[in-house]
Amino acid sequence: MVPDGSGLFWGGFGFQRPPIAFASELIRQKKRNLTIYTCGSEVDLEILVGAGVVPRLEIAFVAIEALGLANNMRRRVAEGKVEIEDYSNLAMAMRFLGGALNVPFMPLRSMMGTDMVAKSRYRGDEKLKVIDCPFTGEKICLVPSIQPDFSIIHAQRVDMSGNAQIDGIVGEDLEGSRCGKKLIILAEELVDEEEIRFAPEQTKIPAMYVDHVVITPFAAHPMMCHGYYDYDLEFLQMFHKITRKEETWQEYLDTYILGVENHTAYLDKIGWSRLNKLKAIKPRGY
Amino acid sequence: MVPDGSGLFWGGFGFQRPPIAFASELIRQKKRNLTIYTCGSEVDLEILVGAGVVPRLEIAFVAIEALGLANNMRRRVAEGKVEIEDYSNLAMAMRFLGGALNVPFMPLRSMMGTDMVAKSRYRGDEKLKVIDCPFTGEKICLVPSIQPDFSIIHAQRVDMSGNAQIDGIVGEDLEGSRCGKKLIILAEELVDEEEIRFAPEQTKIPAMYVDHVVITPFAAHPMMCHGYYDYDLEFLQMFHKITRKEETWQEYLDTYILGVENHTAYLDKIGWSRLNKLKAIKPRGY
Amino acid sequence: MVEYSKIEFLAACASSHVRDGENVFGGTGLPLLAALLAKETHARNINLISEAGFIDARPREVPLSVADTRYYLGCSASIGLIETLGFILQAGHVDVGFLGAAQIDEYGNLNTTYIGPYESPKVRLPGSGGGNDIASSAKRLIIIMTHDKRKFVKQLDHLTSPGHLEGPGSREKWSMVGGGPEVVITDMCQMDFDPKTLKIRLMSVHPGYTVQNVLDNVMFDLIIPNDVPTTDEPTQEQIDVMHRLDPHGVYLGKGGS
Amino acid sequence: MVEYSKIEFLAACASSHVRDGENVFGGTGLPLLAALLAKETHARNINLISEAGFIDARPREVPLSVADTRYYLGCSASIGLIETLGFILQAGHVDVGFLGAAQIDEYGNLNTTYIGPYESPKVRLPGSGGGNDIASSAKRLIIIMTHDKRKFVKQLDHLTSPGHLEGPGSREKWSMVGGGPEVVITDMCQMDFDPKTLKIRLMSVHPGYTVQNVLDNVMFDLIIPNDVPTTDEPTQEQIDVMHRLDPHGVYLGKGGS
Repeated sequence: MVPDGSGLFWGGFGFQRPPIAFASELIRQKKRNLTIYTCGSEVDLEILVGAGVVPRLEIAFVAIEALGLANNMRRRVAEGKVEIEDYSNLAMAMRFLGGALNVPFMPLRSMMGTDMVAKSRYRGDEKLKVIDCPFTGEKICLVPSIQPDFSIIHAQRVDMSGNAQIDGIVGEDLEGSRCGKKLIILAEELVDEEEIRFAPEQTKIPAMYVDHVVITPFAAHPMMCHGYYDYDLEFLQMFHKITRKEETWQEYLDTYILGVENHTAYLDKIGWSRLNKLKAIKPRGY
Repeated sequence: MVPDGSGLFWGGFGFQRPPIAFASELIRQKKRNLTIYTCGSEVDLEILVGAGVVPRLEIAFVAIEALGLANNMRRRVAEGKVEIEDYSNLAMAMRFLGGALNVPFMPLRSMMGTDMVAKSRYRGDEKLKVIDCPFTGEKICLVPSIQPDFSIIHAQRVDMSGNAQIDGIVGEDLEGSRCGKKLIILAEELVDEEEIRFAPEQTKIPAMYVDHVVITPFAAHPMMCHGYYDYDLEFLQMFHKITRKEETWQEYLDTYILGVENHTAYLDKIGWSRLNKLKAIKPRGY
Repeated sequence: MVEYSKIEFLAACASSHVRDGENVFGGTGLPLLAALLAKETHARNINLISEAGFIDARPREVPLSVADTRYYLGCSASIGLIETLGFILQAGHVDVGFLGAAQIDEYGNLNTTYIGPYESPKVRLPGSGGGNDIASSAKRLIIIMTHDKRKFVKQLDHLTSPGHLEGPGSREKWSMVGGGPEVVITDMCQMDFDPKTLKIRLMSVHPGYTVQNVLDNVMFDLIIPNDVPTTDEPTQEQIDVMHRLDPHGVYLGKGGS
Repeated sequence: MVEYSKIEFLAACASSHVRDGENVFGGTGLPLLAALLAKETHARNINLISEAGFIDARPREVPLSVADTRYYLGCSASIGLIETLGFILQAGHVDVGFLGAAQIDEYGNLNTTYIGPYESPKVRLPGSGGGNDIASSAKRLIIIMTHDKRKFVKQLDHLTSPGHLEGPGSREKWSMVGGGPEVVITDMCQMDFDPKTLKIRLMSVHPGYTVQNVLDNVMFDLIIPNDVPTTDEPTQEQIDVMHRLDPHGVYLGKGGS
């Protein structure tokens, strides 16, 4: 569905709702030359760049937050195999907002005075522009809007027509879901249309934007999905450790991604007793 | 609290959650020279301009929608006592968004090619600017952000610290509540903090933005408040009819606004049996 | 024979231009009645959007306001104005928008703001509201008006919402997202636009009216094709649905037919 | 005597700079621990904000991510990034932001992106995340770092987040919303900024360290005032609270103290 060379808005934020199952599937399908646009992602970017699927990214952040640096990314950048065009989180969020609004740029007050303005990896003059405000005369930074080929979003639930509800924080997924030319939703569960229409305010993504829906339980494992499951800290620590070396990362890649047929097989390999222990307790949501 | 000459973002949209009780109070306090910023308002603007409180407005719309033209506004404009700087709904919403984001302008694709660009009532060059996009070269319209002295918002419920929840549509109130230098909330009811924190996603306005809260049941009468009460169609039709002539409008002003001490006295005058009949039926919300 | 009022004819005629499955901007008044009528008859799967924030709305009674809670019940999403006018409309997702106007010129440009000179207006009208945004960005625009010589003018008192502006190339000059007006429906006739000049052209005349009636009520040179058919009449089903949607006759006028 | 690790000292020291009632940007890691510690001790009414969208958060356990659901429980609002970084931070509502960095220069400018030349970086670090936004727009910035000569450099490999840039007038030139860095806290000392030159100045030295220790671990000319006091030690309450907040020692390191 996603041709080589496509640009993708990548949903989720930090440990919350990253579409990791989708990243693994892109790897299994041997996609190449994808460009990723997101504020920040973690395990998903690690496996995508580790597997050679993504040579270019326009992002603000990559690491496993509290656990430490993104080792695969660090290696691939040092090898010259991955290029990152650096923005701040607000800059990326504004680029998605501009894309969703279908205007060519958005103004912001960050980034000025730093190397994020002075240096560009590959966009050159099209990375951003610092202008004198035509109303106030002050300096203001314009960042170009993004309308990528696809937006990939992980939501808690959808109905048959594609209305998707997200609980908990949304990060930049509202804007991100609307900026792509096509929108693919990974949802933890399919619910009745009545349930959606009973709480229309939770429908963060109306069906009219949605092109494809994939029902994918535990799509974020080893990360979390608010109200559905917690992160798998032990697995995450193991993952972070094995990515320190190319050999152990390649073993992981062969075992947990290429070595399984699909996401269901991955979950079977992780083991359902382990997964069930991660299930969220109400009302705390993790 | 609101000094003469202030600028006010005016919340609510159409028949939904207009802060009419606040408008009446401004009239009773004989405020003068206020400027109103809003997408569109109806009964509230009619009484404000009718009573001579508001000589300037930057708005997109004024009428009683299905019922017809805004008669008081029509008269005051013809008399030269009220000036309106015209924008479109999206333009006004973007101006509030820009104010909330604290950037000096926002880009949009509407208004170009029309008299809304060619003509200005009093802002002149500062009404908007049509520029060549520095990224794409296409024409784009920049509208100046607004950060008025006050934002006036009508919400369903607040807690003691000021967290305000709005049910149903929000119109441009999210952006509008954040763009003002001070924020005043009119709420239908005060609820326990626990209730707010149990459903944090409904907290459309966190307490950190809120300066003053007034608990004001039926603050929107004769308009509606989602989940609380319907509009009072009979009263509304009467109101629309009496505004056709200056004499009958002045009678209304004396009777229902100046002739009552405060909002509670207004509600007493309307009559509680009448008000109770307007109360919303669950789950339909009106 | 079906009995109907002028207003009912107008609403039924307008509703026939909505196609099933489309994203439709509803508004209030006659346009909303037309959209709801379409949804209840030949276009059940339209996605009815209210600019105030309701998406895929299914109101059981006709709302009096774009923000009326009647729009909420059964809608699939309830968001805000930036969503509907920005993310949806400006991004090019709206197939059909409806607009009315106090004045229209031969290119379908609309005035909903002032009658009289801008400097000292005689009548303040509602203003743009979302009208300019809809006219700028909806793929197709359906204009509904009551027919009156003073409304079909050579020169607008104020250009609020763009039709085809000054003709071919005008909308492109401003990189407009939408395609501009497609049809103008009045209680007398239907009009479309000549593809070459983008000027208004007579399309069909309603039963009981002649081409001459129309010409007598237009202050510019209306293009008249050789063949001007008679507009189809509403069906009894359409009339019944309208009466059910507007039981108090707010839009249809007291007395209904 | 209170026993504590270097990390615990650092967190306790950082938390003392948070004042009650402030709007605080939390993040994760040590800064978050410091903010949570403040909230549990002397600054109970701070409004803890996570850039991912949580407002007035009251996590019972320390979140591992700015988007961790642990931030949700008991928060008063859960919105999105445009809200926190745009409406709140960029609009000037954040009193204190915390940042760490791999490199800092004498004006408090920070590098969190690359070690080595931009054209062929040796180490890719996390990047800005919200760091640049926080450094640009928070009223005060508290910088937390472990002390190491290679981190306190004359010339950054990459300027990710603005400190005082090139000194007086620099932030004004870019109309920056926030006031820039106020204090830099390491496991060795506290530093503030000379109001005239906006260059880093030694403020206090932690117990067990000397001024010379600090000078040996800084690659630029650090301003040394005549009087350099010793930093206050953490209290037992602070240590206990930290252990309760991070029972698994994710931030404090295995073993706690």
